Amino acid sequence: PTASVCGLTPEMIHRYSRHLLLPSFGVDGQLNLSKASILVVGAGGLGSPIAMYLAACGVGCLGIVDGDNVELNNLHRQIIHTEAYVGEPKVKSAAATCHAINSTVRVVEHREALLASNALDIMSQYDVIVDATDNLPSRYMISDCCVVLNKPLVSGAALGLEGQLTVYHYNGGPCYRCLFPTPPPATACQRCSDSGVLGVVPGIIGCLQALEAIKVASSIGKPLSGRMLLFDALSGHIRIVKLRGRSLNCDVCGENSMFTRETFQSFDYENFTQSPFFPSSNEGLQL
Amino acid sequence: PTASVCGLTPEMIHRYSRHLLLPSFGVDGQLNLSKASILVVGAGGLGSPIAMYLAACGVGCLGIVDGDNVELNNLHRQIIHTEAYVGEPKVKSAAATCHAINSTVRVVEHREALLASNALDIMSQYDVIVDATDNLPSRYMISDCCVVLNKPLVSGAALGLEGQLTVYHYNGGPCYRCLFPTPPPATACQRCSDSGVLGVVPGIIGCLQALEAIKVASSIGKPLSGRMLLFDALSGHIRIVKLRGRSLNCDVCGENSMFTRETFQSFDYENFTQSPFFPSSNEGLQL
Amino acid sequence: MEPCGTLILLNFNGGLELLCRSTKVHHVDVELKPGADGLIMKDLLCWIRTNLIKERPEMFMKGDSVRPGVLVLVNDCDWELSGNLDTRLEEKDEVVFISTLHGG
Amino acid sequence: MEPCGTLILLNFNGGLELLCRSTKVHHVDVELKPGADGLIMKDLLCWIRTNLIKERPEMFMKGDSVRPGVLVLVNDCDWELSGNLDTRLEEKDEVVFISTLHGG
Ligand SMILES: [Zn+2]
Ligand SMILES: [Zn+2]
Repeated sequence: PTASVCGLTPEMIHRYSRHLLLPSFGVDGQLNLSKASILVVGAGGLGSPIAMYLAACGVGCLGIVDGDNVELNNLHRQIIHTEAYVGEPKVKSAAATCHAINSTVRVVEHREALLASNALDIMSQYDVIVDATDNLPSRYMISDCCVVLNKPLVSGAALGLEGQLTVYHYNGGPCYRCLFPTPPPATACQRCSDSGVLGVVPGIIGCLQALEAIKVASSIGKPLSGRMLLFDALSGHIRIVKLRGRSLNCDVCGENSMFTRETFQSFDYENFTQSPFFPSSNEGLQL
Repeated sequence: PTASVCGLTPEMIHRYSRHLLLPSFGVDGQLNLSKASILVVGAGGLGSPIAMYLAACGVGCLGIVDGDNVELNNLHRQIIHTEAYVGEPKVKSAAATCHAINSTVRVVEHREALLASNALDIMSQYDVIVDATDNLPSRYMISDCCVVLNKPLVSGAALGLEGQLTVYHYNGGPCYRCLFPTPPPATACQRCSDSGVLGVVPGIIGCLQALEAIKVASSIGKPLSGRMLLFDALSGHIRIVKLRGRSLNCDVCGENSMFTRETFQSFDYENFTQSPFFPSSNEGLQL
Repeated sequence: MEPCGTLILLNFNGGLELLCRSTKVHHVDVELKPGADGLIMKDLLCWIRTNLIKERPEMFMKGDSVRPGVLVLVNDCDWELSGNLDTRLEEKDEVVFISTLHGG
Repeated sequence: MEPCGTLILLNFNGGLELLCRSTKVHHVDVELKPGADGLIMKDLLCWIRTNLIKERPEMFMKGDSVRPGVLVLVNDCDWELSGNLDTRLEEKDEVVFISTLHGG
């Protein structure tokens, strides 16, 4: 045992041996991970592989926030849940799976929807935030809250047979509002529940989000900040494109921003986006 | 209920509703999947997400072949296994997880190492083969067997912070031997157990393999045949490159190939590659 | 046949392809306006609106630019980095229009 | 300073970077042989062996080509499609050397 092993228990050295062997990750990377706390917002299609890989890799504290219950038609893509948990809270189901994979990771269950009223309180407890939600108001809200709290945000989305991924508000890079200062018309917003999604597509994007969260939390590699990954499952095309930098005129992260914690808490995201946090009750599929 | 719903039970319509909504997948894609059988060779880092997403998406029959037992130092990347299964056969553990996600899928457990002596018998039972192994002789053996049996092969690999993915022997495309007629020197072969691997990297490649297997089995999209995806986790670069076509002089799939079932069964893959099917007993990590 | 304009590769993604007969990739030959010394993005958007968008143009454009929520990439770079509507286009440039996704 | 040869972007992957001081990306300026009318892959391999590979050259080359198990890509295409050792290289071409992986 040398000085560099400090902080790693014998069980950690055994469990994470394949990480420790990596010259570009090694003991420092594992120690950084073990001290980091990461919040996954949403325990659905994206959140499933994110939470499982973050638990497996040995992040110190893993928070999961979601207010929904598991439904049978989630299971085609939300591999963290099992049939036995249908009807139970997603957070409870997800935490049980993470605990079964790695009982040495502290998993915190936030069994509620993330809203402007509780986001500051919940998100302030974590180092890195991962957006795995499925609706537009949440995406603006989480990005704004990350700017207000100065946290990096790993953001992924999947719909149909396509996916997108980037890291916001990291190392001087843009926030969600820098890219999308004005919300799209409500008619342009589709959800998985309306338009469908091939189950493995959020799986791919979620794994890539877990990787970016690990890179940010362990300070290795070059996170996908100022760049966006675009994935098209049908053609098998993946491209990584260069994004604009942070906008000095951004309403939230710009130089003269007046956007404070107080602004955030009273901001009406549903009205701003003309789109609800929660989809209307699941209607049966009409074939 | 219209004619096109034929073959889908009400439970399937409910469970897979998000797939059925997809214009480019829909009822036909789901029906094709439900009739397909897919074999995953290896229940490790790659095999974990492959088997879970194939079970979740509703493939008709999912075979898993692996002769190893679960070890604690697998769990940082092999998310299909839990601490409770340490010491148990990987196939048993993987099948239990798949069954818990989707009890309507038939999961076949092949609790043995795939070798030239049993490969024809096992692989001939499936429509699509997915190579999720971790060693060179298995890669040649599985590719050769796919040519002999005329099955498409979805091949992925991950090591360190890099991954590779392609589809072999599909639609007139090349086989593994077309690309690599001569094995590399044994000193050039690294395994995860020797060199380490960041756990989420095989997760990403495994999800992409599941997608390619789904595309091949359901006849949707453009599978990654004649192309190879190269992934570099540290820099966040992904490129898809164009490969050579099938080689007419290939020893196995070429025009004048003399490679038969009999040749296959007596071929010594360990001698050919100068590399063992099984790594030597896991040595302790030297820090 | 000699091309009478500028050849551009267009790519519609994230649902925008639904506005162009569900086709993502379009190889187009955009005629220059009489007297123009080159093609800029502003001209290309006009051309697309006239020649490609078959339904609901308001889902693609707002005013003389794209609607909010659409990213525009010229040769894999955000058009904000190259001058937005004034970005100059050259033969064989690739322009991607992608609607931001929110699903998960 | 004027370049005295052909600028090539090299990329070593899949472990091959360990042979070049663990650096994956190299921008190199390859001098033409006297009398040569252009650079081909065969010349580039010689140049790399002399100037870049610091250890275990047998892990990179065998004879006058790359060792078995190494894929060579010129501008994202397998060099088998462009003539293998005779592939002509032009200014700013990208050449990738990647060792095939077997891990999982
Ligand atoms: Zn901003
Ligand atoms: Zn072949």
